[in-house]
Amino acid sequence: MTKTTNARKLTISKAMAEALGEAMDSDERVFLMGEDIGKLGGAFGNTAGLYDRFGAKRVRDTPISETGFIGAAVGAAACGMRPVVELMFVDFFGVCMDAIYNLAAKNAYFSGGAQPVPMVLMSAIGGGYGDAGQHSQTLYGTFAHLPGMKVVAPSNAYDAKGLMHAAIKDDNPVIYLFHKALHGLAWLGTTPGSITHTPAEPYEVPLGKAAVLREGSDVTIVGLSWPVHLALAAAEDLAGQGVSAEVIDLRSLVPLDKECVLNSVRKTGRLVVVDDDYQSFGVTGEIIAIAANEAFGSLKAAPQRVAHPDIPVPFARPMEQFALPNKDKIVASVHATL
Amino acid sequence: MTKTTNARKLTISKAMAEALGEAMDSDERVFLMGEDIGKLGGAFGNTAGLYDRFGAKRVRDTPISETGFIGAAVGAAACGMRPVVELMFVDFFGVCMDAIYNLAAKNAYFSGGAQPVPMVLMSAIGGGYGDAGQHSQTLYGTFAHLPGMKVVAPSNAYDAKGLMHAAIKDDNPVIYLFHKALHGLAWLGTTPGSITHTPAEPYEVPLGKAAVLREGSDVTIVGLSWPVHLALAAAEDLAGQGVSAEVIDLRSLVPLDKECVLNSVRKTGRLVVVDDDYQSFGVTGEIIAIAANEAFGSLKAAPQRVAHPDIPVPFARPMEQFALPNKDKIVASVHATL
Amino acid sequence: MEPDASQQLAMYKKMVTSRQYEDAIQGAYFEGKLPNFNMANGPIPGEMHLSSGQEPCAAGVCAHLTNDDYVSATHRAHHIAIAKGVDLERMTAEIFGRVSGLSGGRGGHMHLFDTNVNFMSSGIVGEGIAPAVGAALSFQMRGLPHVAVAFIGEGAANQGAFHESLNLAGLWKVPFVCIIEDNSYGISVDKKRSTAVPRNDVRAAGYNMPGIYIENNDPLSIYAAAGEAIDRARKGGGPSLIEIETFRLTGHFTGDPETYRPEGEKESITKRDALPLMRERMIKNDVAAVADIEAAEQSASETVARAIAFARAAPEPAPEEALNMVFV
Amino acid sequence: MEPDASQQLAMYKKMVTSRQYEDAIQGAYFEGKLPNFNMANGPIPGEMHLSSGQEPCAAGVCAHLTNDDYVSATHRAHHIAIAKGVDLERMTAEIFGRVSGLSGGRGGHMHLFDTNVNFMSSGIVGEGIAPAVGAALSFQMRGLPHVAVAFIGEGAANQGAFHESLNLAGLWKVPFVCIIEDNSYGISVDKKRSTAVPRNDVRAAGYNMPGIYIENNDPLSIYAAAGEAIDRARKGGGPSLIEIETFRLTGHFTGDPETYRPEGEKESITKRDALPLMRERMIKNDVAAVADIEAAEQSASETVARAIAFARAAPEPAPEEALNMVFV
Ligand SMILES: Cc1ncc(C[n+]2csc(CCOP(=O)(O)OP(=O)(O)O)c2C)c(N)n1
Ligand SMILES: Cc1ncc(C[n+]2csc(CCOP(=O)(O)OP(=O)(O)O)c2C)c(N)n1
Ligand SMILES: [Mg+2]
Ligand SMILES: [Mg+2]
Repeated sequence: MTKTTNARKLTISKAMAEALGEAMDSDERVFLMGEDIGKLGGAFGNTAGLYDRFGAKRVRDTPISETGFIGAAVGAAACGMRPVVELMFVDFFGVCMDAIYNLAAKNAYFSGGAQPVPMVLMSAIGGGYGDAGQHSQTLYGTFAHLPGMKVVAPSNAYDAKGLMHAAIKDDNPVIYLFHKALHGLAWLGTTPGSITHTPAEPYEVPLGKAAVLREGSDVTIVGLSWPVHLALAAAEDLAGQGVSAEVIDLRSLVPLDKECVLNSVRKTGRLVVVDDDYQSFGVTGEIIAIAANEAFGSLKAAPQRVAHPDIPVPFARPMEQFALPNKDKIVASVHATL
Repeated sequence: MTKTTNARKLTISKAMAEALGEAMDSDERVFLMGEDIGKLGGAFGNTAGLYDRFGAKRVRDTPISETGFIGAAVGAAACGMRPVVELMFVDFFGVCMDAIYNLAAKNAYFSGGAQPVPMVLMSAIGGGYGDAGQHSQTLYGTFAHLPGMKVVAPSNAYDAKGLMHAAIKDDNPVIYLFHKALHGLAWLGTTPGSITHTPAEPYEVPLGKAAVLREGSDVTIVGLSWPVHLALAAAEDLAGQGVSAEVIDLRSLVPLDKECVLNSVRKTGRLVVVDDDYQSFGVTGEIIAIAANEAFGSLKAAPQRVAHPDIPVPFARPMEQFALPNKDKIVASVHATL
Repeated sequence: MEPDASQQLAMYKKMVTSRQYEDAIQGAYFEGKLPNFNMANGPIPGEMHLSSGQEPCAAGVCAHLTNDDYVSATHRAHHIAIAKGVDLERMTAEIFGRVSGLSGGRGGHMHLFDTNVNFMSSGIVGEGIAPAVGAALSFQMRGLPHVAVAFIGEGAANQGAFHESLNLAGLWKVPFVCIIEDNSYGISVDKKRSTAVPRNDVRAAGYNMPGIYIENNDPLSIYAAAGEAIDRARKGGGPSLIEIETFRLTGHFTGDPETYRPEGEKESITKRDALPLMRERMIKNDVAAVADIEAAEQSASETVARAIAFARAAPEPAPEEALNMVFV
Repeated sequence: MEPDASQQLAMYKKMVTSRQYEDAIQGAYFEGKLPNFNMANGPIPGEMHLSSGQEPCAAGVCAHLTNDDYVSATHRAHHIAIAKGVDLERMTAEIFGRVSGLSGGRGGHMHLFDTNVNFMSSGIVGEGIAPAVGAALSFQMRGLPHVAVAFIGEGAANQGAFHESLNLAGLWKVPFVCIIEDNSYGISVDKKRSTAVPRNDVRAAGYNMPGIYIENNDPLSIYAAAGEAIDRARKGGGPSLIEIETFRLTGHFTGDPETYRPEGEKESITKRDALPLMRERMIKNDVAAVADIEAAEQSASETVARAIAFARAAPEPAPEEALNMVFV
């Protein structure tokens, strides 16, 4: 991540739209489908301006038929196109999961590699603004668990643009998850750290390479998407307490940059995993298991995790805030490793 | 598990049908829906004989409309019924996951407990007989990750019957997963250990209590469903090599009997988790993370796992067998902990 | 089936309560959210979908329902909840995320459940249809004379769940009615760009049930058509599909700038607002005296004010309460 | 649109190849699985769904397609694959799980992909419809004169995916044809107990497309109706839905005891088998000489024998090959 200070700062939303526009400019096969992505520019602004630039044929509003249009994307991809589709909220995956995990994700395998499925499915994740249990989930663990799709979740605009380009270029289906708390829309509020310098030219951030956002020697804090900003804030607090925390942004779950995590754990001997997904059978378990299995000898203390408890995302503010990961929980978890 | 030797041995399939029949006899509110569960008795025999006994109204064949009939079960449950529905293969969850995870699993929460959803969703899991990537998955990790449903997977007929009774009595949605390799149908072949003594009377096996199938002192092997039979076979081999393995059958993932696992790990200091689901972000990771987090001081070696690799289930026999967990992989993993 | 004078006044009262309620919620919703609109702030966080303009659909249909009849509603549920008789104080407390809310604040505006009147709503488009069919099935199996009604938007008629549920209903001939509130938009996408046919009533033929289209958002025609369909369902005559032309007088969500609307549309649909039209007609046709109408309006605003006051006075839930009721 | 003599013979040849193929596969499938039928054993493990009886649907439709046209098929795909021109040797090797199979043995009988002829199949009911609509969309967007055809069973017409896909096709007027092979069963459940209406062609009206029902499994009527629909689609006239009455002469899967069939049904549908009927008719109407027919039959059995021999001779894949092609 090259981040110069005085520069072209974009929100993730704008960075995504920019990448989409560039990709459509340079490759006729790229087109977009989704609900309200046309005139409206997408519920989250990801296609803002693209309808006017590329027209209704390449920026297609769809009916509320997720199985239909995601399945259609697979067929279009099989016939030479490179569709990017938007599933408005990831919480809606339940109405179209077959088209995602059994169709898009497996056709390459079922065809012995003869029929790749170059498509991107972008979707909004996360809560924190009171949208309750069917509009606030992250669910990336669910996609990452099932084979055949890459799963990325950028934490800032620079990555968002570069990962989008890489996702579109990839010949495999990529689930691209953008977090509402980072998206840069006024009506959602935005974590300032997500608004970063973003070059005006197309570039790629490779899928499957984690980033060390902050170096440290006492403990490794691992996360992706919104939680890495909480981890950075916690690291700042910890520094004041004399604890040196290394913060890793996984950037993608599939492929997973195991080596980056293991190298850090081998150095620090302590691990805290932070997640905004449900705790059990998900991301935190996997990262801890990898560390326990492959860096057992380096671990100086029990690895800890901070994740959403195994409850639906509650609506009322006190309950939702109680459930979300936050800086203090991370700091406390780090202390538990010391 | 009371298992006497000379006794009423049933297959899991027969044990399920028996439990369903008993439940329907004693509770008018219990009724069944699913594809081919009527005259045919279910693709896997789980409703054999029930159509003749209870008629087409209480043993309802459905169209191939999983979202429709699972959603309908939720509404029926809200209006005083206790439906048991069959999703023929768990692999089909993608066409109806919204009705499962966003509707059935969350209505109790969304109603503050006022509208429980007493329903059972039974579904076939597992491969090993060449049915390929859309008919051989287990996917229990996916259900267990998402809040609001209990998830059980019996390894033998005794448990199958008792867990079915407990599931039907439970006021929450229960995902009841039966493994094809254990089911006792001639056309699928059956692991003999799954055919056990099964009392002729109704009884319950509580949801959320693991079973120690074999006591041991050197290593803990944890699994559920079909893999526990592999674990038992491995333990037998290991005994011949002077290694004493404890084998735990989780029986349910939600609720999860953490204490049973932790007690064993605290005793043996070594852990191998065996699973027939995809490896990453699933069951093996969770169990290892729990042990690493809560029994760190007791662990003498890196915990190991044996699971399905992160690939679709391949069709051809050599490739499918390569991917499946087996006794030798477990033995090797145990050796890696010694 | 014509509503008599008292029924018309009762419908009008439901409608006016609903409209005043939406206005009050809108006011409360914007508290703390302006000048820079941020959904996370104020006494009511999250999205808010108001039903202003669509009241006739709810009032005309629910006039035929008892507490035992089952209703599933959508993300845009307030008018339906009010017409169905959901406890307005607890519903409002829920929308404000308070402990006395219907679910103690766990669900919020998109997840309203009142088991006393067999009402549910949800935030996933099309998700409520199958549960209503299942409720109808349970009535049929138990020989009860109740019916189940699913309210959806015209956008939801393109979801697979719609198709599967209507086929089940038609196949099993359960006492079920599907009401499509055709406000011509799914968020920003108008029906022409989402639906292959101009009217969804034609789809009923694919499910072996009558399909009716009602133009003009007219409470009396809605009352009549729904009455017939519900009656038929109650008597074992099977399900029906009714699509109603209605108007969403506000944005998809509160705060929606509605830039996608064609010029003049807002004005033209506002002129067709059923509330003043019904009021006028009742007066003109001597269905109700002005005094009665004003009394109804007065009572509506008291009801609404009480509900809002109840919600505001209710305490917030304890944070750890979040952990309860995942399982019962 | 009448098929001329050579077209009829060509169709017959496809049909007879398909039938002989299914017979050969059935023979191979039972190897090692008897006397106690166990799916895991033998040279072809897993489920097997044969298409015997349904050949006219595939032959009549695919007669109008080129390699560029896209076809998606179901779990019961062999007749369609053969009619579409899928490489039969590699397909058979796939079914036997061999390294020279279409996917190197990864997919098996339910997952047949031949990109040379734009063919796919899948094991989830209704899953192939949307991809065909998407293929059609890509043809439309790129101005290509190709069409996409989804074959499904009558049982699949009750899946949500059917509804969503057909609405998309009708809305976007893409060059798409949906063929429903109505063999009157979804496994053991007959159409009367799964579908609210007797015929799915009536559902086309809900998607703004023509709906055609063809009785009697007749190759010539299928050829004619499909020809018209495909032609219209190719010329930009939009999609169509065609349902065909056909007969599944075997079990749902090979080994199915078919206890759910009413008495006498098997005999009566066997009498209506299109293969001998077409043969007779061609002879009676002087469409083809007996010698030509016999030559076609002979050539069919050679083709089938070659395919089976190719598969048996092909090596099994290396176990670790399982790890490749998850990502490309
Ligand atoms: C399955 C699903 N897809 C998309 C959405 C996002 N969404 C919420 S409301 C809505 C529009 C619904 O339109 P309609 O059914 O006509 O109801 P209306 O909003 O007009 O009342 C959409 C697309 C959703 N909640 N669920
Ligand atoms: C979504 C889904 N549900 C259920 C099944 C199991 N299943 C496989 S084939 C079949 C019957 C299909 O009937 P139909 O569509 O009429 O096709 P046919 O078998 O008659 O060719 C069923 C229920 C499945 N594969 N996918
Ligand atoms: Mg609408
Ligand atoms: Mg059929």
